[in-house]
Amino acid sequence: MGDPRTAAAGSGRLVGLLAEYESVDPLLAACRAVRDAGYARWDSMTPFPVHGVDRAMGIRRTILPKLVFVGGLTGALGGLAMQWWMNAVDYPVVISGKPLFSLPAQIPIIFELTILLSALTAFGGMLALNGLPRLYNPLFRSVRFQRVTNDRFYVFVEADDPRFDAERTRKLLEATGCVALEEIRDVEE
Amino acid sequence: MSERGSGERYWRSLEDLGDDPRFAEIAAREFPSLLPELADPRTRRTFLKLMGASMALAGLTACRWPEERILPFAKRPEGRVPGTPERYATAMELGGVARGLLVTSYDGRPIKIEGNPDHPGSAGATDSIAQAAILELFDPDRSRHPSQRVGGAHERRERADYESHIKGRIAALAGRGRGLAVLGEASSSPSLARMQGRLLRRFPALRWYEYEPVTRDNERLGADIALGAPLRTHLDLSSADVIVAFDADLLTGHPDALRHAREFAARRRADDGAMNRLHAVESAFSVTGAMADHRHAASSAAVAAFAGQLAAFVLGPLGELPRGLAQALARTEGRATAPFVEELADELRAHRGRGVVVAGPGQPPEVHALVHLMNDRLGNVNRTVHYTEDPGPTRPSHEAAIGELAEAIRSGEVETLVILGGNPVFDAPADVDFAGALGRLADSVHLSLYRNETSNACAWHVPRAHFLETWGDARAWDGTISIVQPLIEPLWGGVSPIELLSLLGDGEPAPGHDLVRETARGYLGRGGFESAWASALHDGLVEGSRLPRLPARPDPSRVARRVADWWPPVTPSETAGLEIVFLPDPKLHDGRFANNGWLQELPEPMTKMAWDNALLVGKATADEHGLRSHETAVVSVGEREIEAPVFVMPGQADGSLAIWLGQGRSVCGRVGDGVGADAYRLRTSGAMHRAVGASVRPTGKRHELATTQDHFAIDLLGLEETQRRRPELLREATLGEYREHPDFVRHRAHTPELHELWKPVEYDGYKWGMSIDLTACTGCSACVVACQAENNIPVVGKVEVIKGREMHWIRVDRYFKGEPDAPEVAFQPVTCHHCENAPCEQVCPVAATLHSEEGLNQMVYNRCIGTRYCSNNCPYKVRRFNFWNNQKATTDLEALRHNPEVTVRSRGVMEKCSYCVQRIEAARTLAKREDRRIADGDVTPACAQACPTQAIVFGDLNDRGSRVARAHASQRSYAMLEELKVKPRTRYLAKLRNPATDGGGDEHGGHA
Amino acid sequence: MRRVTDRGTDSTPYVFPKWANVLRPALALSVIGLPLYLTLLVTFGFSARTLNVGYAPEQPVPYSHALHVGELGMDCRYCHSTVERSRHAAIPPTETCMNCHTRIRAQSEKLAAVRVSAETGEPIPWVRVHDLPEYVYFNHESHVSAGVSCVSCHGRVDTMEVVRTVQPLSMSWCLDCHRNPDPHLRPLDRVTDLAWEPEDRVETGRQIREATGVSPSTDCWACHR
Amino acid sequence: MTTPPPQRAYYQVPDQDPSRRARLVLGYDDFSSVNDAVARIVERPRPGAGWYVGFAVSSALLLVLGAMVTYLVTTGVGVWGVNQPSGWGFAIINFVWWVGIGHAGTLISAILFLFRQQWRTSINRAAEAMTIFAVICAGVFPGIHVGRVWFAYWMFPLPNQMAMWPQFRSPLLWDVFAVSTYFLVSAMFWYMGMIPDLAMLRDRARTRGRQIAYGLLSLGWVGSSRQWHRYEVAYLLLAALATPLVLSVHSVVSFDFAVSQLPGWHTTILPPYFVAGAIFSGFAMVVTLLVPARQFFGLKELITVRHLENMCKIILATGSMVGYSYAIEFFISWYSGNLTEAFVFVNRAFGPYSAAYWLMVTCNVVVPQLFWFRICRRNMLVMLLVCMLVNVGMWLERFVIVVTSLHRDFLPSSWGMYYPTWVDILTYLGSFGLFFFLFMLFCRYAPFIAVAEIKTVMPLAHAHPPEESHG
Repeated sequence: MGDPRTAAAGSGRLVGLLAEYESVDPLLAACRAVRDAGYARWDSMTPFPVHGVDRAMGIRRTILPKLVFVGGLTGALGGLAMQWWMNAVDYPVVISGKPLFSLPAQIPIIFELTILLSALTAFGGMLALNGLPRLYNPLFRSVRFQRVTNDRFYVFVEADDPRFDAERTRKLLEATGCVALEEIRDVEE
Repeated sequence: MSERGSGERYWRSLEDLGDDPRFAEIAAREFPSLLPELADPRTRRTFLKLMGASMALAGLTACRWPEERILPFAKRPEGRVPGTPERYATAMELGGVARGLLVTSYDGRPIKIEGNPDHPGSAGATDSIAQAAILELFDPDRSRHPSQRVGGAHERRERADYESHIKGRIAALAGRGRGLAVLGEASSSPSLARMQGRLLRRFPALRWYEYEPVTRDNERLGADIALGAPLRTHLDLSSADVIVAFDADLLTGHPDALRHAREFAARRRADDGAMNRLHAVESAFSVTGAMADHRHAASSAAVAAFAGQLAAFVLGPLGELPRGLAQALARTEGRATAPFVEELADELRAHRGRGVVVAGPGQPPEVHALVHLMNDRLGNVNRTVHYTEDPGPTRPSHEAAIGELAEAIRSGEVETLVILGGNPVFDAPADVDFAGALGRLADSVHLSLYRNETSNACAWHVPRAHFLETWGDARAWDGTISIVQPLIEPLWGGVSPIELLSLLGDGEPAPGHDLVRETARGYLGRGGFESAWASALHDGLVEGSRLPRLPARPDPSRVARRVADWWPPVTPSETAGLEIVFLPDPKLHDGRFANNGWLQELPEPMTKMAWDNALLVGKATADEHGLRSHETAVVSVGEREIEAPVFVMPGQADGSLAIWLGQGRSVCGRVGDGVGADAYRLRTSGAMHRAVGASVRPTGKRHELATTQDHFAIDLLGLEETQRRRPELLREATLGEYREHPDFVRHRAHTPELHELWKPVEYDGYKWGMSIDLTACTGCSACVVACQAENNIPVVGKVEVIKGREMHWIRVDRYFKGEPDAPEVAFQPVTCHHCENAPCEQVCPVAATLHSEEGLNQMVYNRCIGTRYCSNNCPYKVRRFNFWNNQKATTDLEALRHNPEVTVRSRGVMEKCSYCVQRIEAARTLAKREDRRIADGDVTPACAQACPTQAIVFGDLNDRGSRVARAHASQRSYAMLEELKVKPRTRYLAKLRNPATDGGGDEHGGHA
Repeated sequence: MRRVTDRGTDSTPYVFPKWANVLRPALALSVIGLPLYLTLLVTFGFSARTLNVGYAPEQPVPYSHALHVGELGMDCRYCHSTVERSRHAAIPPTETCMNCHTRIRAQSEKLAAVRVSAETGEPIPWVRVHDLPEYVYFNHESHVSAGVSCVSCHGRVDTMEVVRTVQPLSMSWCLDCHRNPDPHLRPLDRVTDLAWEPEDRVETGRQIREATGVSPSTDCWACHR
Repeated sequence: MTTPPPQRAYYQVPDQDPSRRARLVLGYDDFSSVNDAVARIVERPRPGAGWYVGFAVSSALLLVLGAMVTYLVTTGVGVWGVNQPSGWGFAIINFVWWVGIGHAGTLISAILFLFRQQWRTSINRAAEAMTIFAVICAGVFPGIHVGRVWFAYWMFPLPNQMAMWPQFRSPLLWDVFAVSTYFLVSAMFWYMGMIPDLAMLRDRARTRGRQIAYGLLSLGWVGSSRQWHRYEVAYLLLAALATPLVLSVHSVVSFDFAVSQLPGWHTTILPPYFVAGAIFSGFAMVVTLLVPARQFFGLKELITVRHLENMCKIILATGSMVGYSYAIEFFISWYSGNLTEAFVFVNRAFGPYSAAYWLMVTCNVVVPQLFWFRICRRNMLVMLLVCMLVNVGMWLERFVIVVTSLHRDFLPSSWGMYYPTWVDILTYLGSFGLFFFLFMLFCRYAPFIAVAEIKTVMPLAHAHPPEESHG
């Protein structure tokens, strides 16, 4: 196991401390520790969604479902209105001697539009809330961090967290039994 | 719908031609681009000519005959308004008989032919051949210039060349004109007769021959035997209760067929509870046979025999049977007399003076003689049968004439031959070898519309003017004279026969107009000639020019003598072999219309076959000789043989083959070349109508025939289902059943109770509808061609028809019933039903087809994207899709025939019957101008207008008094596939039959 | 138990430049904007208003409607005589011009083409200005007789030196009037009076419509067949 | 094959007791080895010769498709065998067939995901990809089958100078909306699932090109728990939305027929019957693709026999449903007393196209019965054979439905026959080109297996009995 006090990646402004863990258990422990220490601007990075990490970090439920509901509703009402206006109001024509507007015939498209807009909201919403795409991220400058998609787990405490203090935070993280600790620095302008 | 760009391009090019912008305006819609054609100077000239003509008629600029006036039809407003069609009365002569026509001209372009309502022959109706004449006029394959044979090939010449040549010949001729001969077609033209007379006076030694391949000479000869003169027989079916036809296709295959059909149908609607009864004894299945209440299939020879037997049974009891005849007819060679003949005789005697016996042109003179005798003794003469003089009573028979001419040529008596029309090299009797004879002739001139087989064999070819391009005159079957007036200047500088004769006679060509007027002075009388001439042009006929009816009594002893010598006819047997009957092509007549796409593609009424002719064989005979439909066979008579595709035709008499003459042209044009088999090669003089001792052997070679309907040729499963559905789709009953159950139509099919799921749309303006009377429909298919002409429907060709891509907006379904050897036939015209709940509409994703306020099922070509879903969902399958750009082959010249009131459809769009909405709109404009509603009869769709029996009625259903409303109210009225609740606006009137053996509603409508 | 199978660890990663993050808003914008843009493009780019209006080709004869109609006060129907009886408001034959110009301006340069045409009988190749697609059936008679003025479609021709298209002549434009004809209806004697302007178009139109019972059809087959 | 999987198993994992179930992931003891297994496919400097051959063939076929479409559009629909009465032919048959195939992917992903069927994890990625490519192939046909392709955009509600709108009662229009929605949703679902794995490829990438490419595609994913949280919610929502969608799409496709009034089309059974058939053919296609794929790419440990066996069971089930539908159709056509309807079915079985009908029944109903036997469910060859036959059968089913109903409908006078032309056939083959062209590229450049998800079902992924002090 290498020396925790690794050289910082880059020499720019310090953006935060990155602690590396080998498995799920220490990660969860670390999360609880950081959470209990009352940090707000921090996160943990894992190769896959780790069961229980949400509770360990105290992440609140996302509002995404509500957005999707609104999206779906828009789709449904929009679809209904569109068909009604186009076929029964703007240019009404007699088709097969049927009523200008009858719901049964409109349902399929209403349904499809509902799904479509919900899905778009879900996808778009996820990206938006997650701030993606975010091609540049100081973390990418860390060689070690490349294993985040492989087999390592990380906790990252941002420097601009009000409680952040290079020394105390470092101690806190070291205490969580990380296999490595690294200062993440931004590129210098 | 060519896009704007090409429209623009088109514009400039037409302007270059320097034409009347108004004309261009109309024409703009017609053809996408002129540029390619314009590269060709000849076409360019054509157009200048055309425009010239258009402006001539528009009275705008100088024209060919300034002093000549063409008077619009009386019903049209005087004075020309561009963009509004005018109609002119004229006539078309075919086989020496005139059809009275009314031609619609649009800014100088004739675009549509209708029957002349005032004409006794047509009474406003037409047959498919007359309808298709427009196509012929604008056919790009027509001969475009004179030519002279140099060595083997023909070289182009100018008009002056042949004129000077002819002048030269005339000068060179000995004073009496020895060595000069003229071969003419059958013609009843007074002017032609006059020119002929003049010519004969100038050259007494001149020989005049008349030849017509489809000849009715047997009628003349028969009359000659019986009546002592070749009188012409006229039938008055309107007063006939019983009609007996021996191989006689009265309803389509007769010069007076239109009148026959009209009078016949008028007696079958049974509104008064009475119907006439038609018996047909025939070898090949004809339309008349299909309409018959009793049809007996018998070989042509057996038909003759039956005629003889009938004579015996009819005349015997009347004590009118001459001894010689009695003895003769007794010699039936052990042939048992069919029981129906006896019944027939009784029926005829029971209807003395109200019956008609008639024999067809294919029957020998003796049979005709017997028929005359029967009609006379039954008291039918002067009631249902009338006699008049026949034009040209003294001429020899056509068959004899052509033979003599060939002889005269061989013997060198004829040095110069002028052939006026016709195509003897192709259609002369095979044994005459006319081609060979013509080959020996150094000097021969052939006047014809197309460069055909004969043209190539002649020294000179002269383009003939189409009857819509030239002046002339002709007599209808009843003798009424019609003036043939041109609607357009000759496109290719052609001349008419009388003009050529004037050149021949006077050495100077006189304009046809003068010649015809000159003749007219003869029959129009001196007094007030101009006004008489004017009204003759107006009405399209000369009042009171009908041939006078002649009293005539047959001479029984002469008849007896002749019949005795001839009797009994040789019927097919092991020894005699098969019999083959030569029939005129129902569409191409004698073959002269072979290059007419409309006629070629028209499904023949009985076989539903387009684009071919075939050896028609009965089922039994086919099985016996191993013949199969869609395979070829070799027929041989003596040493002559031809190979032709076989079509197994239900109802064709056993032992008797039939084949249509006129197909198999070799020098014809892009359309007609190499289509079908040439039956003339089997036909010899002495056997012009039927040959005996024919043998046939299958080759096993596949030859796909373009049949648009496949009954009796599909798997048993489909066949049975067809038979199950037929009574529901095409409802019929005997007169007895009808009397018993006037509401029988409702019991022919089980229609569930139909409920409204929503509030139905109300139609409180006009409410267009159509009614088709299946009792009246003869299946003649004139409506199909009429629709094609009116609505710019393209011709797609044989291959596409086989694929099932024919474009006709109206089709005539033909259903067989009963046994293949003795089937009953019924016809059912089907076109867009304009359903109020149209199933096609709801499936169209772009609303390209939808309903109008007047309940028309509108098809909007320019909105259509071509999903073909509507066609799938149409239960009547009346929608037609443009699988290709069907206009691609249409030259700009052909495009001139297009009806400018109807969009020419592009590739990839659906199209269908529109109830001729352009005619509705025209009537609407007129009504608005006169500030009134559209009255009943103001709108007549093309199909209804052409229909000889007026089976199709169209009008406003909201107008209780309209004919269509009354028809829909009739007890016979029913909707096809009613159970689908599509609420069709087109309904049918059930078919009635009047069989002698009528149980009278034996079963309760025969639930299907 | 560490098996370093991951070849990533000993390599320097590629890091996108910081500005790459601008991509996000850009992406969002285009995702929403592109379809919108395309729709608008089709809607207005292909509209007849864009394509047709203002088309004013040069004519073989510099005929000025402004002069003849505007100043001399000739009636439209003097030349376009068939407008009330036919689908077409026919362009006049050369004779019509010569009716006057045999005497007036008989030698004018501008009229050379007309004189040639009158002598040779070759028509003057006018260029068409108001061009409808082949599948559109417009009927002048029924419009003029219903009280729709020339000006509704052709504009103030009496002020034009060179005739040009002033209306889109598109289907939707036709429909506007067919659905609500009132603003375009006027007394029949005012149809060719291009300058005529009632105090209240709609009201006048309404009265005329109610009087004459004009009810334009919006059926497809009213114009397409 | 670099690392031979060590033979160590995890008996301590509660839900992975081998005595009850085969394991979903064999042999791999840690995460990185899974990475290796999957990334190896992508990172190989050059794939095996097999890939090149396959790619060449499919590219060639793709060119054929291009040629055929060009010929069609420039010449007219006449180049096909369609006519009156058969206005529809191969184009619609192929469309329905491809759409049907395009169902398994989303179904495997979405429905199995909702039902927490963990065995989906190692096959869902490939299945989804297949879905999307199949839908692309399907989308080609309705596009080109219209007479005037250049106006096909009129089916979308765009404001235009005609003031015309689409006609929303038309099932064809429903189709347009359904299929395009289905395509978009499936595509989003697929791509979203790939983001973490693309990030994995990014982090392993050696060359600059790959680093940038995968960097862009992975949108800067860092796998932070807050991202994972929203990601999982979104994924769940998409799954929940895709599930009814997948069922609706083929129902709507079936409306094209059911809503018309043709005998043989106009039946209420069509929607469920179509959906069953779609899943049926979809799974068959997945198996057809995976069996060789796991062979070539050495994924036997990730795509285990158990996965395939489960799919065979589904095929057996849906196949039987389809068979049941065939039977019921016949029964109802007789029971309804509607003779026209009855005839259509008799005609299907004994008419001119009876061969197609009986071949269909054999392939779709008889052959799948083999899957009752365990040996067949576990034998790759049998599996492959059966599934291929199933796809043949399902194509024939669409042929039978489309053609036999059209060629003999109400009026015997207008009955006809439908024969495909060479253009029809080449266009159909061409669509395979398109499909495999895309699939080959996918195999070569995309994570063939959902690595991140695999990891979640690996024992390592789970916290040991927690020493949680406070909640």
